[in-house]
Amino acid sequence: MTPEEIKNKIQTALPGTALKWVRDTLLIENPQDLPKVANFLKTSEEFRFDYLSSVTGADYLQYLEAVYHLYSMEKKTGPFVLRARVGRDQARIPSLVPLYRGAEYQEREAYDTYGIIFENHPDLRRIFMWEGFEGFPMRKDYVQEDSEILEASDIEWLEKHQVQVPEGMKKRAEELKKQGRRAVAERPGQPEPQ
Amino acid sequence: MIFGSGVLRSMLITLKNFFTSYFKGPEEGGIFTVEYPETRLPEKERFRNFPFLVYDRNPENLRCVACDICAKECPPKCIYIVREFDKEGRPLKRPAVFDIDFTVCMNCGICEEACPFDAIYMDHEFEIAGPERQSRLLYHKDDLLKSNEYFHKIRPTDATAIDQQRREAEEKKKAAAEAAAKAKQPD
Amino acid sequence: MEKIFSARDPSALNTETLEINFGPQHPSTHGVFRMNIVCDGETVVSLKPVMGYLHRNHEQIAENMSYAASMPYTDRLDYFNSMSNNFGYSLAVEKLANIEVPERAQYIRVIMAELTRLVNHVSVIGFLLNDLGAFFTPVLYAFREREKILDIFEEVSGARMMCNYFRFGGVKYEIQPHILQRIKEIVKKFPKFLEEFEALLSKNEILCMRCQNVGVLPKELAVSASITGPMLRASGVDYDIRKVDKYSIYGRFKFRIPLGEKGDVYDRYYVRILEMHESLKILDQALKDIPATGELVSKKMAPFLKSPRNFKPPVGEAYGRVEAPKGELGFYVVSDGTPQPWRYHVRAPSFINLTILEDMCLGHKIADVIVILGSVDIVLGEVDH
Amino acid sequence: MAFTENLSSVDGGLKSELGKKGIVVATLNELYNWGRRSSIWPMQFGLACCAIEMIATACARYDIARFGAELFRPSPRQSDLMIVAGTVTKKMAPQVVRLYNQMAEPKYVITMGACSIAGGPFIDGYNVLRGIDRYIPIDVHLPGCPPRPEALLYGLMELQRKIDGQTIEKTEWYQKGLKREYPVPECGPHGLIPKFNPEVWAPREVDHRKERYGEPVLIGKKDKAPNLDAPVAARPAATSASSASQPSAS
Repeated sequence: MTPEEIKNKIQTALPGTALKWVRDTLLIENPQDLPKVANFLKTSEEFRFDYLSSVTGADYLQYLEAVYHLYSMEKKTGPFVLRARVGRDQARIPSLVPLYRGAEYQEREAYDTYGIIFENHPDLRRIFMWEGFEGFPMRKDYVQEDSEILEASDIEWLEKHQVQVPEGMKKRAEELKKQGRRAVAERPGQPEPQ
Repeated sequence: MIFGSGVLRSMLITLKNFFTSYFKGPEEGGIFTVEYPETRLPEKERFRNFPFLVYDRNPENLRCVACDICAKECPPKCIYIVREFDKEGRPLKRPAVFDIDFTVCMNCGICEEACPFDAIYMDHEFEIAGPERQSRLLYHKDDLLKSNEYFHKIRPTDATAIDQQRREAEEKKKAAAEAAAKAKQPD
Repeated sequence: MEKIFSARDPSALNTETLEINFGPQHPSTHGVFRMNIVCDGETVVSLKPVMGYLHRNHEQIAENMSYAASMPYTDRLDYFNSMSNNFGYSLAVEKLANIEVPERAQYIRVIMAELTRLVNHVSVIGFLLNDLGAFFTPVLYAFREREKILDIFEEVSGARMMCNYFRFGGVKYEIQPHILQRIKEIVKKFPKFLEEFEALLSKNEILCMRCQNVGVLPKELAVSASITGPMLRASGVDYDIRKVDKYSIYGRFKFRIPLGEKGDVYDRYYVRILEMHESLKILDQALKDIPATGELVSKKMAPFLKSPRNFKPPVGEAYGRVEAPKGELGFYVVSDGTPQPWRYHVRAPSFINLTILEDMCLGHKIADVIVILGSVDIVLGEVDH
Repeated sequence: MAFTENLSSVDGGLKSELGKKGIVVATLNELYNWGRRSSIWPMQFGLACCAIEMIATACARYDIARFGAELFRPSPRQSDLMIVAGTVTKKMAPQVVRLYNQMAEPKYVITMGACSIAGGPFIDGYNVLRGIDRYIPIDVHLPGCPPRPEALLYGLMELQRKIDGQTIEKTEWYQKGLKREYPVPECGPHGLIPKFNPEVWAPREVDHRKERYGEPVLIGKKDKAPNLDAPVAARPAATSASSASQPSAS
């Protein structure tokens, strides 16, 4: 079956869905259509994509993307790749957990690392990082902390626990606090030697 | 079958193993323990642990030319090289500083693969441990230097092949130089 | 006195569920895995896995280094089977850059991957039996065999566990005839060990009672929850990527796929034993057919062995998957034409196999949770990647 | 064993002479250290890859029982030695420190593998702690990724050597007021709070890695996304045109 035929089939079954081929994959232009399309692919006699192999997020700077790899265990065909794109600020994609249980942890992972919110997910919490962690570390604009410079909150905590803190470290933390900055990891100022 | 015969059977097998392990060699599934500090397993030639630097003849004559390729290819970035400069500030083909942080090194062997000058190889030495981390486990150039003979000792096949290659390359170079000199002479 | 009387009347008894925090430091969780279990008496009412205690940011690190430099990191994903992890990753990149693999390298890859399967299954069964109360004896037997195979790995690749042996378009080192001979010997002797290992506990009444009808995973749920590997096949679904995709040269070998009937812990245990027999068959055929000489790395990729940073696949994406011992191991790689991948994602089998842990454990006693977890066969490096 | 250092005032010759006659002369210190060094019970506590090598060390081939250290205790209360075998992540670090606090005196720590010493290959990860020695004192560092089982035995011998050097009068755990417990860090919004315990650890004065590559190498992330939507021009060339030229030495 050529891609065009598959696309036509989906569009005749589900009128009103905007689809587009990206390489060999099917981009669903309105993410809200995703469960509809997936449901069609899963239940239709022709495709029977009953096995959701992988769900993953990706950051393309202008937008975030969720990529789904579908296979058919019954017909032993695949992969059929779906993708949905959302803006960075309102990253909301309907969850596929009601259709595929296997999406549960993978969607949580995509939420944890990319901040894509999956609507109707039964239990959307961070999976790898702890609750209270700020930021989404796999996004390309995430900045890591500098782990060797103590900050004001560290000093405060250490003093609460009666730990002696050297004066130099205290001074540095105060300076940072005055400037209103965090101690973040930066590349060195000068270029790499040689 | 009587209930409990399976349990008995398991116990018989363990008992059999218990006794046979005394009388059989390691190949038949018998005595297997290597009493480490006294006896050792035969060293595998390709075994890789931490990198070392090879020198020919004397430590002054090391193969490394401070090209920085291994440092750039190193996946966890544990190699730091600073090139040596002579008094006039011209760069020399040797490192002034060559540090490898053994607390970061992951023993992958990519430095060995990437080095175009056959200068860095993976060592067999694994008895490295100590209470001090910051001074003891940051290896400097002097700690890393080992002779070509040592390399021959631990990895004879590789070392011989590499020596052969180097000799051929040198001869080629010589021949090319001679040819160039000859080509110049008629002028 | 009043208290005792009321306690004897169960209806008057004020009962509460008990919440148990299980892990992350616990000898039976196979690493730093944690579960929040709610119990009614000893029966599990709810179970929530908590992971991330070994989240080592493999994806983030891989997105910031060259393609070849991620290879040693894949070893550390599922640290029992570094060879099959390498296999999956190299398949993905080969697909991305359209690289052919020479014949001899293909055979070596299959041999290594199947040896890894033996290592994994034998140690997993050892740990499972350990969890069941057969304290350490099966592990000792399993590790005895494992050490023999690890010796081969060490001789071939240079490291016992973190082999870093595969390269894009081939493998790193030549495999000498005497090593092939030793692999042949191991393959010849392995069935005898397997027989003994199987006889050790397979028919043991205590084992049967604790494993049969425990943690049943129905077929439909297994498919919908994306379960793969021996777990899926124990539930009776005939799906093995070696047969379906016929990746590498698996299409040439004759082997069968063992299937379970019920999908309980015993089936999962037994499917693994049967799979080892099939692996031995593949090894037998591969060792017979392997060409005596041939190039190890395809010509196209040979220059990049020396300078991995110059390897720049064209813009595009690829998803490569292999049948790792734990299930489907997939690598999703997006290239932007630079030496570093733009996106690198691991589809870790044991991470996704944990999805239905709660469903399998509900209604069982708390001691069965450990057995069920053992039969899922998780490795935390892969779960948390 | 050969490496046992003789610390008593009785000279070695006389001692071996007496030993032949069946008289064992030992100072209290020797007896005390001998007892402790031959029964180091490690905690059954694996974090990652190195834990498998730890298990392999306990198994038949390497047999850690020859050193009296085969009794892996699942509880920190009953163990003398914590082998930190594997990557310590920021999420796990508080638990590791808590386990250390729960251990009874005398207690020792071996960091096994590069990850637990300094973060190892995963040093740049956002969730990876750069060495457990930021929060607790370490007795033996054992590099390798992972160290061979023999290397773990070597590390254990190193620890035994350390124990042999201790004397009963000066041991810390008989001193009054000793409390070798360290505050347990908390998980904050960007990482652990505090980032390290200045009483135990201080940053390196000269950190080449940081100078050279910046804090994590990862920060210089790309600013141009690939455009997958663009049509593919026929079959793309497999690799870029730039061939692997032999780098020059200059």
